[in-house]
Amino acid sequence: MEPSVTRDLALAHGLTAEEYDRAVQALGRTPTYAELGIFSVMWSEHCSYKSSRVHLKKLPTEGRRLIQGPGENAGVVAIGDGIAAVFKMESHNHPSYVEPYQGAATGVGGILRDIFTMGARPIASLNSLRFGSLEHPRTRYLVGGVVSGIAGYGNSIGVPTVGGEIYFHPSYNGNILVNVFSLGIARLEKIHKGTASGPGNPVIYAGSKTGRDGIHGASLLASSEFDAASESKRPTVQVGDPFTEKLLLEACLEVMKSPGVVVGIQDMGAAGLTCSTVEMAARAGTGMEIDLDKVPLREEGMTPYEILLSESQERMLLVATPQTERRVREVFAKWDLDASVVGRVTDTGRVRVFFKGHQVADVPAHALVDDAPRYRRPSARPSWQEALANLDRDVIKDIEDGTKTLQALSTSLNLCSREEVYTEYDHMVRSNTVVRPGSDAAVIRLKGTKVALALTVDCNARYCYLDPAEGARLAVAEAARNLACAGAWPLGTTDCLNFGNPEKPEVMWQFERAIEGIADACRVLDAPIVGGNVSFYNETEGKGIHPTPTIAMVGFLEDVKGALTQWFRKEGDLVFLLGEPAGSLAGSEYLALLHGLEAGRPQPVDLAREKALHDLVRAVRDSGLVVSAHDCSEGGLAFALLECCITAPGAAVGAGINLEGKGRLDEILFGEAPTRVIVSAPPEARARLEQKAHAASVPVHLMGTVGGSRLTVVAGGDRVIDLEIAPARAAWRAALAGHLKS
Amino acid sequence: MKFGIVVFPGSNCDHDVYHVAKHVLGHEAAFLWHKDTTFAGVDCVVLPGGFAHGDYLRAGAIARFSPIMKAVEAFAARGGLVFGICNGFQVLAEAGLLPGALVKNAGLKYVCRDVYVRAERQDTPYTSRIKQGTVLRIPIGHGEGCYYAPEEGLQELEEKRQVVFRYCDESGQVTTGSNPNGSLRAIAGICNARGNVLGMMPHPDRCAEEVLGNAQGRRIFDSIVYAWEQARRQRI
Amino acid sequence: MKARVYVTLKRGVLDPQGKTVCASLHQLGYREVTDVRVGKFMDITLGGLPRREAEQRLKAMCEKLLANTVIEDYRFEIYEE
Amino acid sequence: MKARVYVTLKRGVLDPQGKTVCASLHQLGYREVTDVRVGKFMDITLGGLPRREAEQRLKAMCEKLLANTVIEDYRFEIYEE
Ligand SMILES: Nc1ncnc2c1ncn2[C@@H]1O[C@H](COP(=O)(O)OP(=O)(O)O)[C@@H](O)[C@H]1O
Ligand SMILES: [Mg+2]
Repeated sequence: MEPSVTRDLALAHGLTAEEYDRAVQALGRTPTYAELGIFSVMWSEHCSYKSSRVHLKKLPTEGRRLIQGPGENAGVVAIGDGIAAVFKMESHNHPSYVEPYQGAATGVGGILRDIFTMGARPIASLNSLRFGSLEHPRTRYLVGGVVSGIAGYGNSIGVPTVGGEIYFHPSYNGNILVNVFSLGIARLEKIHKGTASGPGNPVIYAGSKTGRDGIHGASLLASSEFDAASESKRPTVQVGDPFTEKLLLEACLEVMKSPGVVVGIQDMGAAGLTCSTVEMAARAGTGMEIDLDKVPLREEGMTPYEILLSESQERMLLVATPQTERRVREVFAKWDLDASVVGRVTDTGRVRVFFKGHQVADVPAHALVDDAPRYRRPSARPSWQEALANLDRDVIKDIEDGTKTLQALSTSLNLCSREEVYTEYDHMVRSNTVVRPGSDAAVIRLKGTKVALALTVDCNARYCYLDPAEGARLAVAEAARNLACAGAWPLGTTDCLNFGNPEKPEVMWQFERAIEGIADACRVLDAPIVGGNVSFYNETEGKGIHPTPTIAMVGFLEDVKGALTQWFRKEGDLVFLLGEPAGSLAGSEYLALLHGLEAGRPQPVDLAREKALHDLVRAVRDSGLVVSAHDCSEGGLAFALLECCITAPGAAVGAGINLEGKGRLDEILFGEAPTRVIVSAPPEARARLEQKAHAASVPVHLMGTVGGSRLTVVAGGDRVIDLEIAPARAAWRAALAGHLKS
Repeated sequence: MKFGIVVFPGSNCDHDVYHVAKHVLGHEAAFLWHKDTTFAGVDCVVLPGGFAHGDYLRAGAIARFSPIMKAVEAFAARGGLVFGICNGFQVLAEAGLLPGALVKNAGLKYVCRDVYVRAERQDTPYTSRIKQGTVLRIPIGHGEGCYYAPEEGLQELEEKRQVVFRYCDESGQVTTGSNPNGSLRAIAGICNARGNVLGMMPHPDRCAEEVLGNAQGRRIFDSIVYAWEQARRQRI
Repeated sequence: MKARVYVTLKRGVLDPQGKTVCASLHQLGYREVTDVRVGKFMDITLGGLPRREAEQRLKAMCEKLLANTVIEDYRFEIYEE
Repeated sequence: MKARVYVTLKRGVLDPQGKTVCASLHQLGYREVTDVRVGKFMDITLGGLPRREAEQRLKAMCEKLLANTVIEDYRFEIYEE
């Protein structure tokens, strides 16, 4: 027997009293149990963006090449010749904490469906991961599970994972972050949308059967804080089936190949059948009638409530026409998948659901989506924020041994090589990967064309903690800089905004400031937002994470042959710094690692100068003046120089560097700042390179020469670093495996 | 010549092989659907990489029963070229077209990276343009690539010179450190006694073009084409 | 002393392996098969502990490492060789 | 009718999974564990066949699909629910 709906039951479903009243008002009566389920998931934070929507409006979503901004399953950008890039990023934080392998795997499955729903074939993925400290008992287990889960799903379905980031910090001890990005390619005329137009058209369910898994999974898990009570929410984690998803992918792309067969299509993700039917109808201003008896079920005795809210994976909802319905069923049959007509599009504006001949729900589609609650939640600068900004440099002891410090940094958990992780990902399948993981941005070619795309994902959450607006600007700047270092210019940006509990004014303040920063930087750097995701409630027992607005950016290269990598190439090449050498200890990795301090105001970015730098890097690449370019970020100048020496897939090569340093040695070597790029160039290119830099008003400093088997750095006349490259490289490469082994 | 590329549900390197055959080599290529029972006009059948049937149960275990496999077996029995790459190798082993089995990597993890392999003989259609002892750099991408056969089986392989590729270091030395998955006798690829069926774990299809930074895998495809042309000339 | 630990997916949790094996058995003509669920087991050899204690420790091993009780159930048997 | 099929790696075939589980158990302090071997099992539900026939057909399923006898041994039990 289904419980009768009361206000208390609504509260237990996560609706507030006001939200419940609003639902009653929208219906003009007390909701049925199934309807209560529908309202509760549709108006959950995860599905409705009720706390973030008013702020997200501030993001720049216009661009010359933008075809589809936020609002669809993924963003679409034109890249010429009638081809579009379709991409998006999603979080799967809570499920991955509970069941790391399956949580991460189904996260990948979900983002891939968002892409192929649009008619695009996914061709590359990224992942951005945050874990707690190694002292936390679950950390190693979570890392192993998450990485294997991403690998297990992505490798099997055959989409290469070409890049990402992974950081460790105690603020993620109880709340890891698993953000996954995917990009697909489609011909413009084959882009499909999630609209249910054409009253009378059949609504088709395709893919895996529906089970009881994940009822209230993504929606509720991600819409409240995490605590001991979450234990009872546990079975909401699903098991992914990448094989079925691969079949679903092929079948969907096959039916979408010929125009007009599919009217609209949307995956069943969070909130399952409910969300897809309501959203598709709302977008088209139509309605739908759905017969739950036609839904393929995996288990017996499922109730309408369960069928509507199940988050079983690997399912799609399509709208065809009476003429094309057969074709759709044939294609799915070819791929051995269930496809069944579960209903019709109507012109009533309502989604009506039937079960065993009875109506179990009758809800207004439009009201559920567009009249969802929206909150401008109170926000206030945290009382502790000001104190964080103070960094008394005089109490910090300067380093004595630059070489030892560099060794310590380069083998530290956050700066050592990520090879241990990315070799578990198939990053080469589809044979497009021109620049593999291990450089500033990955580059993939597009077969049959000369062009290529560059991909990167970045966020320094410590900067965001110290100054959310500046931190967000810095994250966008770094992403764009990474693209520039690959020789690419930004096509568009997608974000994944990971924050704590939005009902806390301090968290809301962090959120608002971060949005401001992203908006600013994306505007100046010409990298519009095409879509994204908000993940709130990343809190456990009252403790929130560092604000982490992850930024993924897609760049364009007219000619794949112009792709640059970060490592030095040739003995005798000259090493230049483009940008101001001065770095700051504020918020630096050095300060955190060696002094246990997270303080200071991160060096702000001057976006106009940043843009000028990126333009310059691309210009000198285009004129063939430089052979490598590397962004200088965490770990400062010295660590970036070391990376230039040791990250080449082939043989490593040293360099002799001379810095005209004044002041603190730690600041010169390990201070951090935006707007700095290390390039290497043949000696004969020097004059032209310098001339171009001057013309662009970008500072240029000749720092030294590539060559030998050691990295030596002289600062202010003293030799401060002298490191043999081969063992340094071996140590840097082996470090992560060592840290994770325990 | 014409390459026929088998598409199992879950194959994911089918397009990569197609691209190499058609656009890099400039030969003909066609997909062969796993549910078909026959094919015609094909000179070399390729079983591509991927996760046929999800590799659930064991890699290749279910795919070997696909209807197309009877035709592939018959084609091999007539001396036709059958080339299994990665998952394709696993399918051939499960189907008994090649001896032994491929089990979980010794490190238990999927591994995607470049490895070096040494060509152990030139007198196969797959190495006809590669001198014995040549070291090739080719990427791998697999979780179950550890070659296993019982001791007698290994001896027989060696006696009949069926080991075609062995993992080695850059200089061609077979060392423990250069074996990425624990394969017995560092076996990366083997052929049948007749030499017309080859299976290998590394992916020459992922390194057949300069734009990808490595074109050494192309030498295996060039060998196939060369051998086929030689054979055709003899027939004429 | 030996123990055999069985780990299975919880009822209601999708078992993609079992589903695929079942479909494949059908294709091979074994139509009589109506369901397949795949699980794993671990044969553990243990040094001499009193049985009661061994039981307790095995339970802890299962909870901590051998099974993830979010999606899996476990069960074990202890026997002497 | 139900059958449980057990599949194990043959003695002599390395079981890296078992070794890793064993090492992890040691790390967690379960020093009493001296060996772990990992295997899998399949719970198969079968429609009404006489037991003899079911046995024969199960044997064939195992040989053909469920085990690879180059590397694995199998064993099964049939029971009524
Ligand atoms: N989780 C991951 N998955 C795949 N590649 C990763 C991951 N983490 C880091 N990488 C790769 O390792 C390299 C170094 O990462 P990172 O230090 O974050 O680079 P950067 O500072 O240039 O942004 C990059 O090429 C990145 O793509
Ligand atoms: Mg980064």
